[in-house]
Amino acid sequence: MTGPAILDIADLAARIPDGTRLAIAPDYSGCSMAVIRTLLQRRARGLRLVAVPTAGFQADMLIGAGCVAEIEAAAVSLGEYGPAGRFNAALRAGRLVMRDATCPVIHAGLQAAEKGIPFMPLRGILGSDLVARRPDWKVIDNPYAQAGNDPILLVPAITPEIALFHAPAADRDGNVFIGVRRELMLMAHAARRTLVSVERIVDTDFLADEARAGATIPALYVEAIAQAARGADPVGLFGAYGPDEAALADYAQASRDDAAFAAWLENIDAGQMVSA
Amino acid sequence: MTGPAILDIADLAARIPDGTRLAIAPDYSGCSMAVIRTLLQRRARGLRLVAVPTAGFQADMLIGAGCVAEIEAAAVSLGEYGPAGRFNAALRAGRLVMRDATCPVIHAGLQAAEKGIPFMPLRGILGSDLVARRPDWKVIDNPYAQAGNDPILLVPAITPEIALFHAPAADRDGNVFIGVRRELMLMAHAARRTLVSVERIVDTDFLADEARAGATIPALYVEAIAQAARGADPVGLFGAYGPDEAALADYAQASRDDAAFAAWLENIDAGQMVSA
Amino acid sequence: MTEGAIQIREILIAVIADMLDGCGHVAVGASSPVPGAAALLAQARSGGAMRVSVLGSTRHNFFTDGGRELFDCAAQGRIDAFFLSGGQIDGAGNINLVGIGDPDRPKVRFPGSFGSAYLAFMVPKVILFREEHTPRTLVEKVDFVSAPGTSDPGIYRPGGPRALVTGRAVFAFSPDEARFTLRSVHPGETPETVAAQTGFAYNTPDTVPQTPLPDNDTLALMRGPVARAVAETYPGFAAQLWGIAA
Amino acid sequence: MTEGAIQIREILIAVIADMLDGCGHVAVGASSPVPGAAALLAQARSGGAMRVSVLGSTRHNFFTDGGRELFDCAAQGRIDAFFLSGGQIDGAGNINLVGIGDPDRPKVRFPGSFGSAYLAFMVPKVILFREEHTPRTLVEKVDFVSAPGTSDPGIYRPGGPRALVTGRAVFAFSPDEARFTLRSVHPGETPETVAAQTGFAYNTPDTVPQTPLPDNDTLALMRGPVARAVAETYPGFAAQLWGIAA
Repeated sequence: MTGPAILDIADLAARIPDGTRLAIAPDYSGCSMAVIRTLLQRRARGLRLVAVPTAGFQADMLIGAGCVAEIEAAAVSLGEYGPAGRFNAALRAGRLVMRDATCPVIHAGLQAAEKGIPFMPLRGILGSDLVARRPDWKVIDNPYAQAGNDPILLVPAITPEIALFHAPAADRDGNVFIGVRRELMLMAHAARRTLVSVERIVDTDFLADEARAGATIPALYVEAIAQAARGADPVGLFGAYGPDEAALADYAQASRDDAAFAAWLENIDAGQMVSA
Repeated sequence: MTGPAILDIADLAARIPDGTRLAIAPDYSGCSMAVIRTLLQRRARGLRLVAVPTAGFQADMLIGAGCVAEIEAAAVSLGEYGPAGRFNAALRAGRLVMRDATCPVIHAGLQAAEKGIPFMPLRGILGSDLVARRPDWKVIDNPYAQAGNDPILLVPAITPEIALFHAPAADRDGNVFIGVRRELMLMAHAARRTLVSVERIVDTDFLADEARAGATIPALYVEAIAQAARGADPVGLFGAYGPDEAALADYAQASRDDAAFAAWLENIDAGQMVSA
Repeated sequence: MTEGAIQIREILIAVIADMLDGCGHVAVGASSPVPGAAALLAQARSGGAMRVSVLGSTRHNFFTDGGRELFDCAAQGRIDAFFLSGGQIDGAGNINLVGIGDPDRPKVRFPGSFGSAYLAFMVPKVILFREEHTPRTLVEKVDFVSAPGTSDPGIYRPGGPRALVTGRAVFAFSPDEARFTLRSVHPGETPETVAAQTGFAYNTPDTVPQTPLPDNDTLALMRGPVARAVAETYPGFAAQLWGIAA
Repeated sequence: MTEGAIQIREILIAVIADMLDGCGHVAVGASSPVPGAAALLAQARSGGAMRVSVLGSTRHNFFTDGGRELFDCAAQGRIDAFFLSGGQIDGAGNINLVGIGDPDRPKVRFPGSFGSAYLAFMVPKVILFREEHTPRTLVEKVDFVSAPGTSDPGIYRPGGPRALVTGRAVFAFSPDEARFTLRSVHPGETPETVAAQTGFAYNTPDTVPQTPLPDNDTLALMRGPVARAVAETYPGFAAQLWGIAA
């Protein structure tokens, strides 16, 4: 049957309109840096990012280039490379809407979208100031309480318009192997559309491979794929290659200063790698 | 670190007390027929089965031998082999409590247990007579409705005391490979204890195997395993061997008649294979 | 293979396949060989545009997230058509898969509701299929509603029954009316013989055509590549209908 | 390796490891090398009874169900101990990972709450860890509560903070009192120097011992096999503390 379209990176990125509610993978999972670079060059506008469940370099770069109107995340940080400088600067300047969450809420919201239900209950969280700042989170009395009141939090479904990530491989039918990075499957199930860049496209049918089938996103959920060798540079890709530590440290440095970031972005515009 | 106990089948079965709320796999997934045979020989009593989400031969055999007080299932049937004769007979005689469900409710209930939440909402189902017969299912107004009333069903968490299934392989650390049969992982996450029989125990570390890790239940969730070659006979095991059609047809025949079933059970007591 | 007389099940397969044209993803339950064959026929005609998921099949099963995925997938709106049957089906489109009499001590017990109570709500085009067309199976009112045919306007329901195909006839279902309309009768039947075997009331237009027979192209496709694909998943059925092995 | 002077971080590792003895499963967040090293030390002493999950590690990560599994696993009661930190920690055990000032235009922005608002409820033994022990980090009241230290009696809360370990001292936390008690001070500190650097009020017993130094067996274990295991996951940290490479 007809599988996902196989495009080049530019055409894959072109399928992401300005204003998209875009789910992106965390730095340790599969980040499609190749597509992010194209969005940076285009100066995409008004993106509403959903970090699954935290964001790092991708989000900071896009925020710095003015591509992001809003981000929902449990945290935005460059991890061991320090604070996310552009994120922090944009927040301090009031140029970015931050919808602070906590990791399990984002997972549960995506699971609600995956199941087609409007909300999901979650234990914990009550008494956190997060709740007061999220009018879309509601507290009800647990209808299953044995005795007395038992308040419980409800969180709404999170249905990204597009899920974007990078994976080690797709097969010719467009099935995408993700290994243990199951949040990528959740993203694909929850989002209305899924765009994936991959290191390579192989002839093996992953769904017919007894070992790999269980760790494969079926093509059914994938709208289009593009091949991009080292497409997760510089953050690295699980099971394939590690982070480019020098490039990440350079970026972290640039992110903390307007002029340094502007210079970094000029290099991107000039066609340098994201890591440049 | 200390992994799951590695036992023989008799000791694995001995860990299932009478009265256990026991989750079992459907016929097309991994049925631990080797353990079921031991439970039959023991004449286990008062089991409260949870079919994930439907049941077939395992349940019918246990019901016939008087091992089952109650079963929650979306269906009990021998599939292409016809009605589940012992199940039907026990129901007609009023000897069995049937908690009729529908497939997604059982999956959602197990997911609620997996997430440690007391309930899960589900769309659909309203207006089915199932709802009237399940006081543990509740209807509330969707707190996220845009306008007007929007009734939605809540179903309670299903937390089996023990999940029992058969899988193709475990490694020496007790990690269990399940391929695409992801409902087995859901069972292991949801149940308080998980007992698994496997075709073979191998030296490969599944969690270190990039291809298989994503389709492996970590030992963390597994209390004990036992090796049982062809342990899913006669229903068969995904990726390993098919059903023993003659044995299944024979059982289906026996299930529809008290005397024939008694003779079948005598063979089990005499140490015959389940398929005898 | 195309020379043999047209069999009734081939008519059923062809008429159901016609209903599926244009669907992007058709799912078929285990042990549903006629709908399964119809889906594979429609797929063969779709020029690669249709995906068919056959539960219980290894080759035609694209799910990798366990038993829940079919239901989640339907709730996401990614399944366009599905098939349901019933021990009883009534004139309001309700189906009964539980039994007859007090469910705690049933006179007749059916297997159970499976996913019907959910998929009947979620899948836009639910086709009810029951070969046995008698007053025993098509009843005025089911003894137990596994899945209701229609819901009140306030109930979230993107899908529902749209047609009923039996061994005698084809009905369309109107959710607004909660009522069937006879659309065609199979060879050997008339509106009157169908009415005599139907336990529920339904609309009968002034003229009721005969169910169309598959044309030669369809027959050739069905008896050729489709039969071979069917045999992989339903070997007994394919052997009986077309005398071919998997 | 056992001959060198005992370093402050080795004391922290040892004192945290003592708190973990008896746990069946300890989880450690990414970028938490001191708690990670403590967990690996406790595991090495456990005779194989303790499982340690280090997020972000390939070797010490047993999760196969995606990002949600850590949280689900905690909610199932399968994680006995976890570590949380905070840009601010206050005397009621509240932690702030969000920032200072109006969150919409913060004066100081921290990364965000991560999973703290959840794990602080679910994990029975939450150990708060922050090396910087100053009135800036240990405040009377946090500007933003990412995770509350305690909850009303009616709130489902199987877990919560039980201790706070800093670069100067060890505190126990009483959820009933919603208050810390000073348990020991590290070498070079006194109850008075600790009090001067702490922005919140807490209980001080009449006698406050010095935090115990790791004994020779513990040091040998820490600087040998544990250091090598730590180096696999936190290479920079292991190189800096023990001068060894992965």
